[in-house]
Order: sequence, then C-alpha cells, then structure tokens
Amino acid sequence: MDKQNWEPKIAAFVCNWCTYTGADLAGTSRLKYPANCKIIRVMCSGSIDPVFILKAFERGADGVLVSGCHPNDCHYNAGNFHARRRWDFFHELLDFIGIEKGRLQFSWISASEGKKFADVITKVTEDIKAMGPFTAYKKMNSEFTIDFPEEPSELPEPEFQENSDKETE
Amino acid sequence: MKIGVFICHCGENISSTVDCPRVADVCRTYTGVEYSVDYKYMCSDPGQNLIKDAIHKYNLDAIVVGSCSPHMHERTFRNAAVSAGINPFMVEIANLREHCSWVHDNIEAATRKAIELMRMAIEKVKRDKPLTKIKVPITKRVLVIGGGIAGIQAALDTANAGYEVVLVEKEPSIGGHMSQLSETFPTLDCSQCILTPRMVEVHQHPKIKLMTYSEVERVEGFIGNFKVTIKKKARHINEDKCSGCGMCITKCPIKKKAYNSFEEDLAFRPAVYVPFPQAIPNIPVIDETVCTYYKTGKCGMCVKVCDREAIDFGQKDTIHVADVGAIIVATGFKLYNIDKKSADSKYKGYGEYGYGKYRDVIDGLQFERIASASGPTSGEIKRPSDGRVPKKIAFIQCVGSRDDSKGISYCSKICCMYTAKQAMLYRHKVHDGEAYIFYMDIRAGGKMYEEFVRRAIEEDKVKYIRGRVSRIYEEDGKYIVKGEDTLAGMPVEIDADMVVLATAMIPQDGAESLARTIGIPYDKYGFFNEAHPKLRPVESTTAGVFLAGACQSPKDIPESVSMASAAASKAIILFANDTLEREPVVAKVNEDICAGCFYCMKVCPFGAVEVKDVKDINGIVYKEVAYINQGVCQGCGTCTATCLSKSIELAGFNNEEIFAEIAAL
Amino acid sequence: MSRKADEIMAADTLKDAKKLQASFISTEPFQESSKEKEKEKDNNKLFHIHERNVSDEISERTFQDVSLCYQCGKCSAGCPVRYYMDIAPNKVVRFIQLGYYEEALKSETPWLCAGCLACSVRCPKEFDLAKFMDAVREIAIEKGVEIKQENILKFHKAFLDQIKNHGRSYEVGLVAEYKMKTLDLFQDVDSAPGMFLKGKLDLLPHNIKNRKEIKSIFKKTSGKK
Amino acid sequence: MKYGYFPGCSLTSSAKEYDISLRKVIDKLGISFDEINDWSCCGATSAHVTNHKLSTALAMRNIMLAEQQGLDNIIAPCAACYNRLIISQNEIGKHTGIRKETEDLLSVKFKKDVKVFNILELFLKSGLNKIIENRKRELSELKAACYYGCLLVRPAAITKFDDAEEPESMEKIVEATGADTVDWNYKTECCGAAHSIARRDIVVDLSKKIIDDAITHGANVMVVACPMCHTNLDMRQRAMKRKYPDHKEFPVLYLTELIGLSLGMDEKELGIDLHYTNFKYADTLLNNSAKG
Amino acid sequence: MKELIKHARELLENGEVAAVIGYRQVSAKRTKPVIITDPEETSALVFNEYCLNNLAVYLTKARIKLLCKKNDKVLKLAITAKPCDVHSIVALIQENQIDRDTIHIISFNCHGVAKDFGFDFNGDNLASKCITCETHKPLYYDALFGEVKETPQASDTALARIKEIESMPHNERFEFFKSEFDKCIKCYACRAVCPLCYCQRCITDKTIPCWIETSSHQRGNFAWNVIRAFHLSGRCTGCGECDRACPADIPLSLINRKMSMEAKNLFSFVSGRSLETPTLVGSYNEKDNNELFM
Repeated sequence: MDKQNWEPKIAAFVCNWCTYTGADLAGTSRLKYPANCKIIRVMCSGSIDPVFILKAFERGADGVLVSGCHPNDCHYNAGNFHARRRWDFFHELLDFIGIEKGRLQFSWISASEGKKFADVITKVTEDIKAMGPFTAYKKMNSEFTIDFPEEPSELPEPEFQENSDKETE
Repeated sequence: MKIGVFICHCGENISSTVDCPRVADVCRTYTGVEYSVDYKYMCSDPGQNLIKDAIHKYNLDAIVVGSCSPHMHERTFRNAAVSAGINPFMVEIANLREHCSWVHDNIEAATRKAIELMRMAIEKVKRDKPLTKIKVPITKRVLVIGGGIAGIQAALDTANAGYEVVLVEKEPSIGGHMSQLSETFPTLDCSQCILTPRMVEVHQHPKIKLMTYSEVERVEGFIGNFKVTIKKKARHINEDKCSGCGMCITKCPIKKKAYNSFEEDLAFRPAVYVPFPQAIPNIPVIDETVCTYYKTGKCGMCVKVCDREAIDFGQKDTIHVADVGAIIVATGFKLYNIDKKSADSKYKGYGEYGYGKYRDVIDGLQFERIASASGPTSGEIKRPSDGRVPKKIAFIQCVGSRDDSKGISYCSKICCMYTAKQAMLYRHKVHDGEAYIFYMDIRAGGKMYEEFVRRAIEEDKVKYIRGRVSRIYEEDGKYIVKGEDTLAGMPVEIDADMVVLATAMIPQDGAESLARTIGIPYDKYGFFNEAHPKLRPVESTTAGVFLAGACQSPKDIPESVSMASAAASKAIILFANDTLEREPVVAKVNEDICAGCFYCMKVCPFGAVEVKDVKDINGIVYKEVAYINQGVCQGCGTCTATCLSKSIELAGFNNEEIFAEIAAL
Repeated sequence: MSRKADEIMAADTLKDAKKLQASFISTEPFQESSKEKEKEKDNNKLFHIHERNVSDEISERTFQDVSLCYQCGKCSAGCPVRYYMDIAPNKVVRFIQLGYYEEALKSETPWLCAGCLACSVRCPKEFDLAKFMDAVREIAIEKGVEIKQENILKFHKAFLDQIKNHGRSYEVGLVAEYKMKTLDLFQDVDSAPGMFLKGKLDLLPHNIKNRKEIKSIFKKTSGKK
Repeated sequence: MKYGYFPGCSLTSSAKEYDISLRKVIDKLGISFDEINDWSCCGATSAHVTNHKLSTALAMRNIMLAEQQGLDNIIAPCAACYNRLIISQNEIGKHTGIRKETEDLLSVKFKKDVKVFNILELFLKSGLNKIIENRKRELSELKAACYYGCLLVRPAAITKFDDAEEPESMEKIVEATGADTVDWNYKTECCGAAHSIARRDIVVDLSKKIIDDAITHGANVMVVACPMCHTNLDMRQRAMKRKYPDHKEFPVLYLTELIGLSLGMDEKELGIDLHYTNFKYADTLLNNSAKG
Repeated sequence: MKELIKHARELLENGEVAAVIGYRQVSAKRTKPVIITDPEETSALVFNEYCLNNLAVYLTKARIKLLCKKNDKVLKLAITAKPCDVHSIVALIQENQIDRDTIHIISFNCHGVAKDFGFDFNGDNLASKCITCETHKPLYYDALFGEVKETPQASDTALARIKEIESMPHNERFEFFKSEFDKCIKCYACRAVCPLCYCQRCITDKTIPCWIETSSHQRGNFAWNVIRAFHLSGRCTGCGECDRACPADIPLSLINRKMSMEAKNLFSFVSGRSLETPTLVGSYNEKDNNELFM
C-alpha cells in the first residue's frame, strides 16, 4: 500500500443535540475539514457503548471520535456525565492493552461550536494520519476471517455479519 | 425489502461538490435498493411528489434521502412517506449537505464520502422497524400547588379555559405574600384591593376545587396521568357548617399565646383564627398547640358561642386522591432570616446586624405590615419596640442576597424596587422623617421602574448611599448603622430609629422535599429548575409539570402573573388533545434476560425505570426486572449503554441499526 | 494592566515637551528640572521595573483573585481605623483591580490596617482583605515604594530585629531601637518607668538557645520571592 | 489533664501577671502545662504585615518544636499568638506550596496535627464545673464586659469555636465565677492592636470607645484574654486621660485573674497590682458580697 | 473451627437459615465448596488457608435461591466468606442481586490463603490478592470467627508486572495482549466463577445483533477479553477467581487489577467496600476528570 496516498477511515459517534448540530453549523458556516470522518448519530453521548468502538476498529476504522454536549449542557441532564466516567475507564483500558490513546478521542462540542467541530475533525484526522493505519488491529481481521482490502478500489457492498440464529431466550 | 434512494442536489448546494448522479448510480447497485434517483430540489413539492410516486410505483418499504441535515427536513420527508403509506420511521436521511458538500472542496473525496454516508443510511434503514407514536390518554384536570398570586392566576386561567382545577394551599387561606403587602410598585396601588377580587373569583369558580390547609403528599404517574395524594389538615371546624361569623375568634380567651404569622409576628392571634379578615375561605382554624381545650380538655368557649355547631375538636387529617393530567407548581418564596437559629443551616445568619435581637431591625415584609392600613399599626409607621414614630429609617438592601459568605450568591431582584417603595411610603406618612437606603447597585429594569426609583430620590428626597453596612449597634434606643459611602469615599454613620433589611428571597419551606415528591430538579438553593432557561422557562424537565412564580427564581408580581398564565397555557395546550403523542424513541427492556442489577435505574436522568416483579406460573415472584415507563422515558439511551447484559434497546436507534451503520463505514 | 507602558511613554514625552516649551521662557536653572525629571522617573519605576502584574502577584500570594471584590464597601464600613486612613480599604482593592498599582502601593491605608480581620469575616464575597493588605505591604516593601506611615514600618522593623537577635521580643530593646529610629523620644516616657518599677520589664533580653536557627530563618526569607 | 504551653513573649514581660495568674489558676483546677522548650516569638503582627514567608516560618517553628516534644496540643493564652499559630497551620494545611516552602525552611516534615487552643477553649474543655466546684468566692457584684478583641474568634472559619459577631464562650466562663456579664456592642471591636507604640493616637481613640461602651451598658469591670488588648485598654488609660480629661479609670482584668479571684486568691498573688488601673473599687464590691 | 460448626448447626437447627454454604476439606491442602442443609452435616465445615473459592458466586444462582423458599416463607442463606469475599457480597447487594437481610454472613479474621491447592502456605505461595490485602477483618458480617494472625510477607509481583507492561511501547503491549488473549478457548470459566458475572444471558451470547464474535479467532478473543475487563471495571472486587479458573493462564486479574487501580486513581473508588457509597457505574460527579475531552 502506498502510504502517501493512504487516507484514514474515522468514525465519529456524536450526540444528536449538541455535536451533530454543531457539525451542521460547521456546514452552514462553510468551514472546511478533511473528508475522512463519517458521523454516526446517536441520541446522547451516554448511549454510546464501548463495543461500538471495538466494532468500528473491527470494521477497519483507523480512529474513532466520540463527542457530546458539554458537561451540564446535556439535553438529558446527565447522559454525558455517565459517558465521561465510562470513557475514562475504557480509554485507560485500551491504553493498557496497547491501543494508543490517539486512536480514540473525545470532545465536547456544543451546537454553537461549528468552528470547534471543524477544528476537532481536522486535528483528529491529522493525529490518525500521523499514527498511520491501524494495521495491528486489521491484521487480526485478516489472519482469520475475511480479507479487508486496505484501499478498496471500487466501493464494496457492505457486508455485515448477521447471525442467522434466532434469539433464544 | 424494497428501498428507494433519493439524492437531492439542493440546487447546487450539494451537486457543486458531490457528483449526485454518480451517488445515485452506486446506490442503485446495493442490495435491496429498488429505485435510486437524483433530483434538483427533493424538498420541493415536485420533489416530494417524486418520492410519493416512487413509493407507489415500486412498492417501496423504506426510503433513504440524501439531502440536508435531518434537523432541516426529516419531518418533511417523513410526512411525504406517511402520505404515500409507509411508516415515518422507515425514512433515513443522509446528511449530504452540512456534513459533506459544504465542508469539503475535493469533488472526488466528497462524492466518495457521500456514497459512504448513503451506504450507512441504507444499511440502517434495512434494519429500521416501523414505529408508532406512543399514545397516552390525558386526564384533563390540573393540580395547582400554591395559592399565592401565581397559583391563583394559573388556576383561574386554566379553569376559564374550561378545565377542572385542584388548587392546594398549605395555609388556611389563599392569597400568599401578595395579601401581606401594603402597596405595590411602581403604581402604588393597594395590593389587597387588586388581589381580593381574584381570591373571591377562585372561591366561586365552579371548575376550581379549593383545598386550603392541605399539602401534597405523593405524586405518582406521568404526564397526562398523575395520581396525587393530598393531605387535608384538620381545621377542627366543620367547613360545611361554618358561616364565617367570627364569633369563636372574638370570644376565644387565648389572646397572647401565639404570634400572628400573617402580621409577620408583629401581633398576636387567638387560638382560633383566620389569618386575615379577607381570608378565602373565611373559615377559622383552631391551633392545637395553644388551644386550652387540647391542653386541659376544658374551655370550649368557641363551642358555646357557635350557633352552627361547627366546632369539631375530634376532626382528623384526611387524605384525598386526585387524578390530574398536569401539575403547576407555584409554591413561591419566603424571606431569608438573619436569625442565628431559625435561619436554615444552609444559610448563615447576620451576626453583624444583631442576629435579629434588635427589635426595631425588621425585614421588608414586616415593614409592609407596618405600612399596611390593615396592619397592626393601622398603617402608621411605628417602631415595634416602643411604638414611637421613627424619625430616621435606614433601609439596607442585599441582606443575604449577593452574599456568598451567607450562602446566597444570587440577586433577589425585587428588593431594589420595594425598598424604594417603602422609603417613599415612609416619606409620605412621616413628612419630617429621613430615609436612607444603603445599596450596592440599583436594578430597576422594568416598565416605569427606573422612573419610580428616580421619583423616590428626586421627589421624596430619599437618600441613597452606595455601600454595604458593616455593623449595626444599639445605643440609647437608636441604631448606629455603620456604612461607607463608596461613591464619596467617606465613612458614614447613621443613628437610625429603625432599620429595614431587604432580606433575600429564598424558596418556600419544604420546596426541596416537594420537588423530590414530584420528581423535578432544583438548584442548590432549592429553586425549581426550568427545562430550558431561554426556550422553555415555564416547563420543568419532567413532562407535564410546569412552574409559575417565585418558586423558580425571585420574581415580582407582574412576572409571577405572566409566568402563571404561561404555565396555564402550557397545560391547556396539553389538554387540547385527547391523547398525548410522543416520539416513539424510547427504551424498552427485554424482561427475559434482564438481570435486575438496576444500573439503568441509577443512570436514568428521568426516573423512568421502575422495578417490575416477574412471576412464575404459580404467581410467585421469582425475579425483579427493570421496567421503563414509556410516558416518562425521554429516549436518551444512557441505560442501553450502561446495561451489561444488553437487555435494553432504544427504539429508532437500536443496536442492530447502529452496528449496521458501523459495518457500512 | 490598564496603563500600558507606551501610554506612559507618550505622557512622558508630552510632559517633556511642555517642560521644554517652558524652559524657553522660564529662567529656572536647568539642573533642577533634571532632578525633577529623575524623581518623576523614579515614580514611574513601578510600571517599568516590575516584570509581573501586581494584581496577579497579589492573587498568587493570597490564593484569591482580586477580581472577586465587587466593591460593596462593607470592609471600609466596618474598619475600626477607617477614619485615620487616606483612602478607603475597598479603594485599595479597586486600584489594584484597575491597575493603578502605584496609587495603591503608596497609600497609607495598608499600613494603618491593624489586621483585626473584621473586613475578612464580614466580606460577602469571602475575600480575605487582611491577607490582601499583607500582600500589598509586602510588595510595597519589595518594590521600595516610599512609605508614608514610616513610623509603623520602623516599629515593625525594630520588633523583628529583636526577634532576629534574641528569638523573642525584647521590649526594652524594641522601644530603644524604635526611639532611635524615629527620634520620638518622649512618647511612652509615662509608661516605661512604671513598668520597670512594677518589675514587668526585664533589663536583659530573654535569649533563646537556638538563635542560629532564627537567624537562618530570617536570612532565608529575606530574599525576594 | 496536660497541655502543651506556648506563653508567647508578652507573658514573659509586659503581661507577666497573665502568666502568673494562669499558672496559679490551672494549678488549682488540676491542669498542668508542659512548656515548649526553647520556644521563640510567633512573629506577631510585625512579621505577617511585612513578610509572609517569615511569619509562617516563625509560627511553625513553635509547632515543630511541640511536635518534636510529642505534644498533641498547645495552649496559646495570647490571642495574637493563638491567631498566628492557627492561621499559619491552616495555611500550610491548605496550600502545599507554602507547606513545602516552610518545611524546607525549617528542614522538617510536619506529620501530625498539633491542635492549638486559646485560653477560652482551655477552660471550656477542662470543664466549667471545675471552676464552680473550687469556687471560694462568688463575684456576684461584678458586672463584667467580656472583651474578645479581634483575634480570638476571627476568622471563624479557621478558629471554628465561637461566633465571630456574637461570641458567648467567655460569658459562660465568667458566669462560672459567679460574676454577671453585660450584653454590649464592642465585644469584638478592635483596640488598635499593634499600633500601640507607633500610632498611639489611634489606640487611645479606639480603646476609649470600647471602655465607654462597656460603661454605658452597665459594666464595672472589663475582662480580656489578650495581652495586647490589655496593654491598650489598661496602660493606655493614662494617655486617654490626657486626651479626654473626663475619662474615669476603669479596671481591666485578665480572665485568669477573675477566675483566680473567685478561686479565693488575692489581688497581689494574681498580679493585679501590676496593672495601671487600680482594682480597689472591685475590692469593696467583693467585701460587700462577702458580707451579703 | 468448633465455633463455626456450632454456629452453623444452631442456625440450621433453629431454622434461621435454609442452608449454609461453606468449605469442606478434601485433602490436606485442598477444600471444596459444600452446601449444607442438614444440621448433622455441619461437622464437615472448615475454614483455613486453603479455602480459596469465592463462595459469593453461588448466592446469585437461581437454584440456590430456590432452597430458601420453604412453605411461602423465605429463609436466610448462610455463607462462610473470607473478608475479601464479603466485598463481592457487598457488590452484589449494591447491584440488587441479593438482599442483605436474607444473607447471614459468617466471616473470619483472615491472614491470607494459598495461591492454589496443594501449595504450602507461606510467603512464596501467598495468593496475589492477599499480598496487598487491607481487610483482614471483614467489613460486614453477622458472625465472626478465627484468631488474628500475621500475614506472611511477600513481594507484589502483580504490580511489578503491571508496571513492566506499562513501560512497554504500545505496539509491544498490543502484541503481548493479543498473544495472551489468543490463548483463549472461550470456555467462559472466568465468567462462571466470577461472582459479579451473574447475567442470565451474557453480552457475548447476544446474537442479534452479534456483539462479540464467539468463534475463538483473534478478533473475537480480543473483543471478548476487552469487554469482559470493561464490564468489570469499577465493579471487580479483586477476588482473583478468574485467574485461578482460566485453563489458558491468561492474566485476567492483572487487567482487573489495573482497572481497579484506575478506579481508585480516577474516582477514589474501591468496589465492594461500603454499602453506603454509590456504585461507580451508575453514579457520577460533576467534577469528574474532564481532561480526556477536547
């Protein structure tokens, strides 16, 4: 793979009320930022599960951003406070088992901080670019299951492992 | 599943950096996509028609629109989908404008990203489930807590709109603090004169059920369906029989054992009393703590004089239950007490002003009573200690307010105005009297307010001194007020005959426990929190509970009244429908696998999680699981992420959908 | 900092220009005006020398931000020595807040403060004014500002000298040194003989054993922070 | 009961009678003192108004000595010393920077919390009934104005023992001696403190106001617990007389002297004769009470 | 020991408890958990340095809960628990799994246990958790036995290992853990012995959608072990049973220990130490560390 032309793949989990709206504002303000980051909208930063991040890495993401409302600004009063505790832990855990802290980044971006959103995305993209592709994780994919093409030549059909078993409870 | 994909050019807003036809072409190749098209303005009428026609023509089950932010047009496209016969929650929006075309320059990169965003939305929509809005029936009755001016206004407005009202007041009469005031700023009209007709109106209104001397004990349920338990305290007077003649009051031999709290402890009241002559309802209350009958079993003077046989010593507290659809909280305020002992532990007293030991150092409400024509001095300004007419009064503002060291950082907002009014009233009544006002800033924002303060200074020659008072001493029956004129840079000492302290407004007693009973948040002082400081100032964060008046923050009468009307109209808006429709984005527990750790209950900001017993075939409870009340849940999903066994799913954003999005990254 | 150095520079040149103008018509000896100029320079020293902002310095030393004060004047109202001060205590804070450091540091007020803490306990913003005054005095000494209440400073210096030499205060030495410093020979003549007669004052100081340690404390703390 | 003892400079010279009476009184009450070896001046006003670092170091040196001597608590009878010690202790507790600075200066590590008590706390802690039990005389003819001065109760957040504006603890102790107390205004008003020498004019004015207020409220004696206050209120009465010719001498006693009197000691024993103001008037009152 | 037996016997005879969960000796250096319902059998109960199992794990099992239901009456359950096992019980009470009123805790003054069966009890063979143990006396109990004895001294090798891992660069750490996790055979013994893994259906068993891939390939192994550690973060009381149970010798408790250290460091919280302190998960403080967030 040509490292020069490599573009990182970044997932951003953002809350509907602050950061998503902040991203909208970045758009209406015509601010420019790299196109590597794709947003997955959830209702509140409190509803983002750490497994989502692992799933993103499994699906070939090189970095993940999690963003919500500033403390005390949560649309649901306290969702982001619970999230903050959760991420503090998860971040330390990932760091301990060898995933650099820069791979998973966090921010509080309010609905009025379009500029901040653009800056954060730019910074995260640059950070991840500097770190290079997350080959360590991707290798785990390639060694056992499907081959993940490093640079898809044609946009592939999304594949999503769905267990055909019905839930048995 | 048949999916339709619609890519909007948004004029050139999207198409200038995103190759829309190419996006549509690529989307067409994805499994499940039956139809894919791009169009100049999807949100326009022809655009919407395009969608509707496609739905009909291709029998689509779900659609994905690549357009502007869902915050802009999600509703438009959902409505279009509904009118074409598919569920509104089978519509996904990919944000190709704000999140893509507007923020990127490179056409290739932007187009790629647009395709990926579409891909994520398509994967999500495949897993979307049709949802129906949650319908909750509404009990069209309002509970108003607090019978001050805010509560009265809210009750009258709601009742006049044709809805039933239960008005609960903890004192024996409605009227609140406004009934205690002498005159009101900035018009100097008599407070009683404007209030009393409203009180009577409440009493006579067929839609209002007035419950005085009562308190709210419990609140269960949720918006549209609250169940309220109210304790009616025993008056020891049969309300149906009593005619309000007042014979019992005049004949009661206990005259000087209890302070009259309506007169702010400046006078006494008998053991059987009405708080004030214009009380509504005009039915007395027997105070068990001082009544001789309750001490010795003798006396019974009131029984003898009552020709209606209304005295009932054996009366007990009664419990009433009311079903209501909305609650308006209007519990108002009380004044901070400078006393060392009676001041709440949260606040410290004012030792430098004597901790209330000086009898002629009084607070604003006491001065109102002294200045009131119906007050203990019949409106003559006299000193409580010796009844002399004070020739010099020092008014001190911000006592407690804006004072971090005493525990209150906020501005009580109304003191500037009422102090000016009181000084003015004093100067009108005692022509040779001198009035000094110690202030920090004058906050006179309001119609005719600044003019009013200037009038006090210019016409009534009230002397304003900018500076806080450090100490008050008593010397030879005079009160030495030590201050500093910070504008002149000179120390000031005034030998006043009387000192009036504009003490801070703090929440009414029991505000915090009431808030916990209802389940609404409050700030560190005990003022109830509004849902949004700008856009939802009269709603609490608990749906169906509205706030009115000074229980939310210090307020004057016009503000309280307008807030009360706003709260009433919020309730009326709620009642305009027979059932309540809510976005179906709520969490649901899979009871079979819930382990009952109740972490969800701990994290839920709305208290929507309840304990549910799961019973076996024999009806024996074998486990406890979480149950989420759909009426209360606001759909944040914090519980879903906290749940360790993943037994909770948030409708509309369930984990399957999000995993699909991640997979399609 | 409200007065910027360049503003003052501008003011200086303006003054100089005026003086220059005046020197054409006046017959005053040139020497004196240069002396005056030097003095003026000296006065402006504060704004040029100190590398750090005085209000920051005070905030740092007292662990409280001077911007806390909202100028209600309660401190001045309750100050027992307010009548003897040149400016009100709250004004000293005001000057520091606004950057008029010179005016604040030269004021008599901090020196007259008796440290009774009435202001600190009553302050609605819980601003410890007594501590603030300590810091102002300390900085005034460090910056070598002219202190108008010099007797008070002389007293404190004489007192500390006693501790430095003996480890404890030695009242006879204190009074003697103070009188030498101030040349105020007659004050307290009425009380001192009485004290001797009653056997309260010892003619010899109480020296503590470990005077070396006291001296080293003095030495180590005398340096500028 | 055993306490560490930090007399402070004044108690070895100008306030000798305070030291004398204190030692006699505690002896009677069965309390003993363990004086800090080689204690030095707390730095007093002069240090903290001119050099913050120095003042903390001087005060903490004594705490250090107490700690090394194995004392858990110290009684500082001088209100000014008490205030300096407790404030310095609070400061190093609150700000690690100052703590480190001071520890480096004294080359020591502060480990335990040596509690500093003032004279009022000593009597309140050791029990007022002890005074009542050992009381030989009831000083019921005395109407005492209890003067706390500024440094005994302030700042209340640090001293944590009585109200800063309306303290009542000294009244409780004085009432245990059988004497009456008066409610007056200037309990905590400042006497001018360390300005005693450099600005005697201020001290005379302030002290005059305090004494006048006590007299207005019906007191016939003032009780103090601070050598600096005593100097200003007692010794300065001569200067007061010069400035205000109609000033009448007003007796000012140390709290310990008053307790001593009630425990049956005489004026000379307690060092009351070392005061500038005479206490004869009180003598007659005491005689009266003995008769009645 | 006699007192323990007597006490257990009395409990059963008086009908105060439905069963006593305890240990019985099987050989000199080996015990086994036993559930006793017959007073006569109580003589088998022991407590010594080889009572390794954390019996709290049984408290949440449905079948054992059934034991307590006798004729519409709910009887108590007695459990012999080391002071460290009491931490697990506290955590379970806080997580609403058991009711303090229905549990009778028989605990002991503990001076440590051996690291596994068959080892001599001394400083070299001390269980890792005992090295840093601070609760030799239980925090909560209904009956307390055993004399106070000195715990043998031993060096904290686990901490040294954590420090060693922390000093490695990220890629080495990742490779280290990847190879460790790779040994996992997904037997879920760690889950079975953990008293706090009481879910009726584990996250890894959830299939629609599939949260954690169950095949034991690298990716699934990695996800399982990370999520297992995360789910125990702030909850794990450090009993170390997972380590003992793991047939592949994955250093599970090492990660748990590290996360407990973080809990203490970030939130000054130690799990299972107090019934009054709110649980770490499920509560928050507005002043929590905010450095993470841009």
